[in-house]
Amino acid sequence: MAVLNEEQTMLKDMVSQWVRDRMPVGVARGLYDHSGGGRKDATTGFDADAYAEVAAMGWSGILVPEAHGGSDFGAFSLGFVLEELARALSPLPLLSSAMVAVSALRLGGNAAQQSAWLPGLADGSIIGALAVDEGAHHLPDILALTATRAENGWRLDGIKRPVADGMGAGLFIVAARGDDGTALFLVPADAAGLTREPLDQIDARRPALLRFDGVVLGDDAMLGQGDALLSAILDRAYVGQAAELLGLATQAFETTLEYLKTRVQFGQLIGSFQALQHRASEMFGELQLTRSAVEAALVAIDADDPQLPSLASLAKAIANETAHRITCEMVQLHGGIGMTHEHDAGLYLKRSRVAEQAYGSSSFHRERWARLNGY
Amino acid sequence: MAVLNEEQTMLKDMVSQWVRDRMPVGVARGLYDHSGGGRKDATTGFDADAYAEVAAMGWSGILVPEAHGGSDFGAFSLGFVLEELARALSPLPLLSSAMVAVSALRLGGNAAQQSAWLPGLADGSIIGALAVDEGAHHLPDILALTATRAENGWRLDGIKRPVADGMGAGLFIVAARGDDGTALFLVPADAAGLTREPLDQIDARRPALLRFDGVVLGDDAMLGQGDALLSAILDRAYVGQAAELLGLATQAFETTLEYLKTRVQFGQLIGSFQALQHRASEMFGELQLTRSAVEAALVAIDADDPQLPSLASLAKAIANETAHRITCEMVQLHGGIGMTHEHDAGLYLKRSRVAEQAYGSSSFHRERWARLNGY
Amino acid sequence: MNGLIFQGDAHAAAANADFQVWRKAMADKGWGTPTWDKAYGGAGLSAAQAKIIAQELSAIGAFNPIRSYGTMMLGPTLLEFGTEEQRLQHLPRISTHELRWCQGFSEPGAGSDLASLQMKCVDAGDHWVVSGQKIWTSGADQADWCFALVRTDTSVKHGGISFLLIDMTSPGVEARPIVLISGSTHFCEVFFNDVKVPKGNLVGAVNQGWNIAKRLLQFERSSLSEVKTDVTPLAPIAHAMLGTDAEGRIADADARARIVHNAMRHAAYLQTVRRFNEEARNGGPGNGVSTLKNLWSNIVQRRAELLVEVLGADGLGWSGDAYPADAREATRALLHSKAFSIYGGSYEIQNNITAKRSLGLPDR
Amino acid sequence: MNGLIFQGDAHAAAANADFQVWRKAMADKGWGTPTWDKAYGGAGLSAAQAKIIAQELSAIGAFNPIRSYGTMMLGPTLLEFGTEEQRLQHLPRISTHELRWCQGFSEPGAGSDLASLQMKCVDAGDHWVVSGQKIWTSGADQADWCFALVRTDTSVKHGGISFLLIDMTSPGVEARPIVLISGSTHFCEVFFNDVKVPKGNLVGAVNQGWNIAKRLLQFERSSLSEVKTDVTPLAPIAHAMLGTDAEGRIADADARARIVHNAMRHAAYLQTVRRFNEEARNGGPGNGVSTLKNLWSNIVQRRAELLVEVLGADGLGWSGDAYPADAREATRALLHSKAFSIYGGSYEIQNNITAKRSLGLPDR
Repeated sequence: MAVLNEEQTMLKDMVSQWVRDRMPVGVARGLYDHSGGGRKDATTGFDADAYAEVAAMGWSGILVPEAHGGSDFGAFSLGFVLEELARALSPLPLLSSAMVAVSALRLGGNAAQQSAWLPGLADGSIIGALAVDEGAHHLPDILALTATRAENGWRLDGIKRPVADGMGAGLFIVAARGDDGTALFLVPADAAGLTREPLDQIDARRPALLRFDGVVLGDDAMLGQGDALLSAILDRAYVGQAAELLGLATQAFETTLEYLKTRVQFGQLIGSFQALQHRASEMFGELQLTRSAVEAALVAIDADDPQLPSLASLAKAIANETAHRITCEMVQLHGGIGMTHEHDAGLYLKRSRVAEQAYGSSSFHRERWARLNGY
Repeated sequence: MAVLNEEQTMLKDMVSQWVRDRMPVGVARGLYDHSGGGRKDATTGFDADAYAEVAAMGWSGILVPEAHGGSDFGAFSLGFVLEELARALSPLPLLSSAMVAVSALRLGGNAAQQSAWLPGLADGSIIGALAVDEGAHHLPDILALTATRAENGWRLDGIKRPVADGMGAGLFIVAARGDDGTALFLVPADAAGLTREPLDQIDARRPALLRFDGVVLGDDAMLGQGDALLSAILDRAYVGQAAELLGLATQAFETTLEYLKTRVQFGQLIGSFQALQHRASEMFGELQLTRSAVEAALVAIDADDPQLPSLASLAKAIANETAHRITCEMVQLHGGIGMTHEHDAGLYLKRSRVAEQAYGSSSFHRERWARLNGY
Repeated sequence: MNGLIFQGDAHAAAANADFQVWRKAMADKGWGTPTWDKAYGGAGLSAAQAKIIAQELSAIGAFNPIRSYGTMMLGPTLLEFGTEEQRLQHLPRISTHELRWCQGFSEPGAGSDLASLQMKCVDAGDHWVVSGQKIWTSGADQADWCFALVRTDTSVKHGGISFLLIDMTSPGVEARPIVLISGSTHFCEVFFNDVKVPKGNLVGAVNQGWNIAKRLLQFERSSLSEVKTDVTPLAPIAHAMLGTDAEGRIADADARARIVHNAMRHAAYLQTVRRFNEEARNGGPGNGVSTLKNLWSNIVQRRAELLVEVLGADGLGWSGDAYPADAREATRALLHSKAFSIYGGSYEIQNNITAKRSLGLPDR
Repeated sequence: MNGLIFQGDAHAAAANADFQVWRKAMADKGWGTPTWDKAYGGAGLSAAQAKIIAQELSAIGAFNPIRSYGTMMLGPTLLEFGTEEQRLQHLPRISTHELRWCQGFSEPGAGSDLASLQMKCVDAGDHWVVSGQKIWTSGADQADWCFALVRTDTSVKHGGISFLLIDMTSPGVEARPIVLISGSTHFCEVFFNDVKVPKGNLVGAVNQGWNIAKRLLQFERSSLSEVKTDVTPLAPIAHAMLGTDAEGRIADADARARIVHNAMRHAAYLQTVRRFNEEARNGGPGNGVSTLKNLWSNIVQRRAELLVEVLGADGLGWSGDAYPADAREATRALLHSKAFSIYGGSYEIQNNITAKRSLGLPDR
C-alpha cells in the first residue's frame, strides 16, 4: 500500500472498521436465494440502507468538488475505499455513482448540469450509473443505441445491458451513437419511454437491462460529444473496477491463507505443505504487481497524467488476471467445502468473473495497452 | 510409448544400446571448444564416423523402399530412432537426410531421381539436407531465392540459412521461387556457383549458410513444383524435429529427476521437497501430452492421413513448449552447477532453443494449426 | 468429494417411461452387469462378450441404464471381499437397479486425508452402533443403502477402519442435500445418530476396511478415465461472439491465442487417453491415471473459463430468458468444473501420487 | 552462486585510462564510500549527503567507480563486526579500490543450504589452517583477498561457522575460472590446501560467522533491489523481425500476445519497485525483497526468452559476423539470465522465505 497522509489514513481506518462492523460478507450473501440465484424480491441488487450510511459518511462525495457538497479528496482515496469495500464484496453502487457518474459530470458537465446533479450524487440521494455496454462484450467504440435530433433536443432508441446498479439508479449516463459519433446524455430513470428489468447474474447484483423506446430529451441533457470524453470517463471506471478486483483478490487470498493455517490433513497444517506455500508466495507476488498497478493508475487520475489510458488498462488487465487466479485457488485450496454455496469461496469466484468482464476483459485491456504502447 | 511390434521393439532396443555404448552426451560436447563455442576445426558439425555406423545398421534407410536399398520400416520407426538419438543430443544428420531428404525424393522424385539418389541416402554414402529457410524465421510461403529458366534447365540465385547439416551434405533439396510459384530442386553440393560456410550456432552443430550465385541446373534437377509438395515434405520435417525434441526433453527430465534423487540440501534429498515433486509431476504430464502428439503424427505419416498437417503442427508446437519448459527447469533445478558449461544442462538448453526454432516456432505452428482447424 | 460420477442425462432419462421399459429389458437379460454370475443377476458372460454389448450400446448412442455406484463400486467389491450371503442379498438388486447405493467415505475432517475419518462404529454385541457424519455423499437423499467406511479402532489410523453396509431407512440416518456453487444439490451431508446395523453387514474382517476402500477407489479411478471428453469446439462460438477478421480468424487475437493453446492441449489430451488405453490393453505401465486426471482437470477447467470469457456478459447469467440457455449451461458447467481438481483425489494428491509412484521421488 | 554483482560495463571501463584518473579522483575525496569515516578512507558524510553524490553521479550517467564487494559487503560488515585494527587494515584499501575482494561462501555441497558448508578451519596455535573448496566465487582469479565462511566446529551446523579474511596470495590457494553456459568466466572455483591464515584475520568470535553472514547477505539483498531494471522495449525489435499488420500491430499475433503480457508485467514490476522503495523510505513493511526478486527473475527471464524467440535463427548464434552483434548479445543475455533465479537465494528459497516471513505459513 502506498504511503497515505493523515487524512487518508483516518479514512482508510474508518472504512475498514465499518466493513468489519456493518458489512461482512454475509451482506453480499443475503442477495442470494437458497438455491444460489439472485433473490427475486430484491429491488436494487445493492444494500440501499448501507449506501445511505456510506453517503452520510461522505464517501459518495469523495470526487465531488466542495462547492457541490463533496470533499474533493481525489481518486486515490476513493480507490482504497472501493478496495476495502470490495474485500467484503459489499453490494454498494459506489463505483457506479461516486466514481463513474461523478467523473462523467466533472469531465463533461456544464455548470448547470453539475449543479443539478453533483449535490445529489454526493449526498447519496441520487445514484448514478453508466449505461455503455449493449451486449456480451465491452465495446465502447461500437454503439448501437441511437441518438437522433428531435425538436429542441434528442431522441434515444436502443438497449443497454448489463447496467451495473441500474435497478436502483436515479440517473443514467448514456453513451449513444449520434450523427457525429459518440454522444453522452444525462437520462433520469423516470424518463418517459425508458424501462428497466433486472438480470439474474451470478453475483446476485441484479444489473439492469434498459430499453429506450423513443426517449425524448432536451438539449440540456447532452453531456458532451466525442470518443475522448467517453474514454476519459471509462478510464476512471477501469481503474475503479480494478481497485475493487484488488480488494476482492486480497481478501480471497487472506481468507485462503487463514484456511491454510488452520486446516489439518495428514496430521499437519496444510499450510506447511511446500507446494501450497510456493503457490501462496506466487499469489502474493501477483497481488503486489496488482496493487502497484492499481495505485499508480489512481494517482494518474488525480495528476491528470496523460499516461492514464495506458496505466488504466494495465491496472484492469492485471487485476483481472490476479483476481481470476486467486479465486480459482481459493476454491481449490478449500477443497470440497469451497465448492458449496454455503462457503464464501464461490461468492468471490462469481463476483470476480463479473468484475473481470465489467468494463473490459483482459483481452480488451491488453489489446488497448498494446496499441497505446506501440506493440 | 505406443505399442511396438517385435521388429520395432528390437530396433528400439538396438538404438538405445548403441546410444549408451557409442553416443553418450560427451560426443555432442565434443563439438564445443573450451569457451563454449563451436569448434572451429569441425568440418561437418556432426559425427561422420558415427553416421557411417548408423547407416551400416540401416537406420538411414528406414524410409527408403526396399528396391532402393532401404527397409521401408516407416516413419513411426524412424521417429523413435530420432527420439532415442536426441536423448543424447547425438550429432547426426539423420533427420535431415533419412527423414526429410528421403521424404522429398519419395514424395516428389521421378523414377530416375529416386534411383539416382535413394540408394546413396539409404547406405549413408550421401547425406541430404533441405535448404528452405533464408533468414531469421521459418517462412516457407515467402521464398526469395529465385529459380529462373535457363537453357535446358534452371538457374538459382539467392541464399539459404541456416541449413542444418549443410556443411556435410552432398545433396541439397532446395526450395525456390519460380515463375509459377514454389519449385524444388535437387542440387549436388559441388554444383558450380554454390558455396557454403559454417555458422557458429549455440548448439555447435554448425549449420551452413549457402550462397547460390547463378547455379545452373538441368531439367532433371527439378524435383517438383507447388506449395503442396513443399508442405508435404515439411510435415515430415516438423514431425521428425518434434520427435527429436521429445527425446531431448525426456532425457533432460530424467537427468533432472536423477539429480533430485541424489542431491542433498538441508539434510534431505531435494526430490523430497513437495514443491519440486509437484513441478516434476507437471513436467511428466507435459511429456505425456508431447509423446502422444508426436506418436500420433508419426502414425499419420505412415497412414497417409489427410489430417497430417494439423497433427504435425500440434506435435511440433507441443514438443517446442515442453522442451522449452523442461530445459529451463533442468538448469533451475540443478542450481549453480547447471549454469556451468561443464554440466550437460546447458547443452540441452541450447540444443532445445535451436530445435524449437528449426522448422517453425511455437507461434508458427499454433497459427498453422489454428487456421487448419477453423480458429 | 470422493465418488462423483458423471450423471450425463441419466437423471432426466430415468423419469422417462420408455427408459423404464428399456431398463427392465436390460435387467432381465442381466446385461447391465453382463460379467456377473447369473445367480447375482448378471448374464454370466466373458469380458470379451461384455465388450460387445458395450460397443452395441455405444453404437446406438445409448448408455448402460443399470450403471450406478452399485454396479461400478460396490458390486466388484462384494465379488472380491463379500461373503456369499452378502452377494446373494445385494447383487441381484443392484443388477436390476432395484435399490440405489451411495458411498459414505468423506467426512468434514477427512477429505484428501480420507484415512483420518472418525465416524464411530461400536460393537454392541448382536449389532453395531454407528454415529458420526459423512459428507459429499452423492445421491444420499435418493439412496436406499450406503456402503460406508467407519472407525472400529481409534488407536491406529488405517488399521482401525471397517467397511460397513448401512440401510438408509434405519432410524437415526438423515441425509441433507448440499447446495453447490453451480446450484447442484446432488451431494449430501449424512448424519448418523446411534444407528443400529446388523453384524452381518460388515464386509471383510473388522479393521480391514482400508484395504477394501483402496481397491474400490481403483474401480472408481478406472471409471474416471472412461469419462466422456469430447466437447464442442470453441471455434464457432468464439467466431460468433468475438467476430472474424479479414483473414477468417477469430478477431480477438489475445483470446484466440489462448483458445488455440487450450484446444491444442485438449487435442493432445485426447491422444493421450487413446494412447494410455492402448498401452493398458497391451499390459503397459498403467501408472498414469493420476497424471491423466490432472491434465484433464487442468485443460477442461481452462476450457470452461475460456468459454465463459468468450460469452462475456452472456456467460454471467444464473437464470432468466435474458441469457441464452446454452450460455447458462456453460456458466453452470464452469462452476461445476471447479470440482474436477478436488474430487476423486485432489490435484495436489494426484501430483503427490505421480511424484512417488510414477517418478519414484523420495519421501522426506 | 551467492554474490554475483551486476558488472555492467565496469570491466571494460576499468581498462580505460581516463577511468583510472577519475577513480583516483573519487577515491581521493573518499566519495566511493562517502559515509565511511575519513580514517577508513571515506568522506565522513551523512546518508543524505551521500545520496546527493549518488544522484549527481547518476545525473551524468556515471556509476560509482569504487563500488565493489569490498564497499558493499565487507565494508559494512567490518564496520559492524570487525575490530578497529581490522578496519584500519582493510577499509582504506577498499575505499581506494586498491585491493579487490571476493566472497567465499558457496561450496559444491552447500548452495541453497549454505550453512551445510564444510571448508575446514583448524586452530594451529598461532594461526589457522584452512582446507577445502569454494565455488561461485566471483572474480576470485582477480581478487587479492577473500572473505570466507569456514567450519570451525563440525558438531553443530550454524553454530560451527566462522568468518575469516584470507589473503589470496597465501600458499595453497588456487582459483580456477568456471566457464558458464553464457561463456562468461567471471566465477571461479577456489581450492584451499592447508592454507595458513593469521589468527587476527577472524572477524567476530569463533563460531559466530553465521550471524555475520546473514547480516552481510542482507547488504547483498538490498543491493540486488537496486539493480538496473530498465530495458529496451521489445516492440521495435518485434516489429522489425516479425512484421507489422495492417493495423500497425506486430504481425505474429501469438508472439505479440506473449510479448505484450510480459511487457505489462514488466511495467507493473517497475511500479512495484518504486512502490516498495517509497514504502521503505516511509518505514513500511520491507519484507518483500524475496517476492520482488522472484517477480524480477521470472519477468526478466521470460523477456530474454521472448527476445531470442523474436530474433529467430539470428538469436541462435554464438559468434561470427553472420549474426548481428545485438543478437549475439541477446543470446548471451538469455543464457546469463538463467542464473537470476539461482544466485542470491534461489527462486525456491525465496518462495520459502515469502511463505514464512511475509505470509506466516507454518513449518511442518
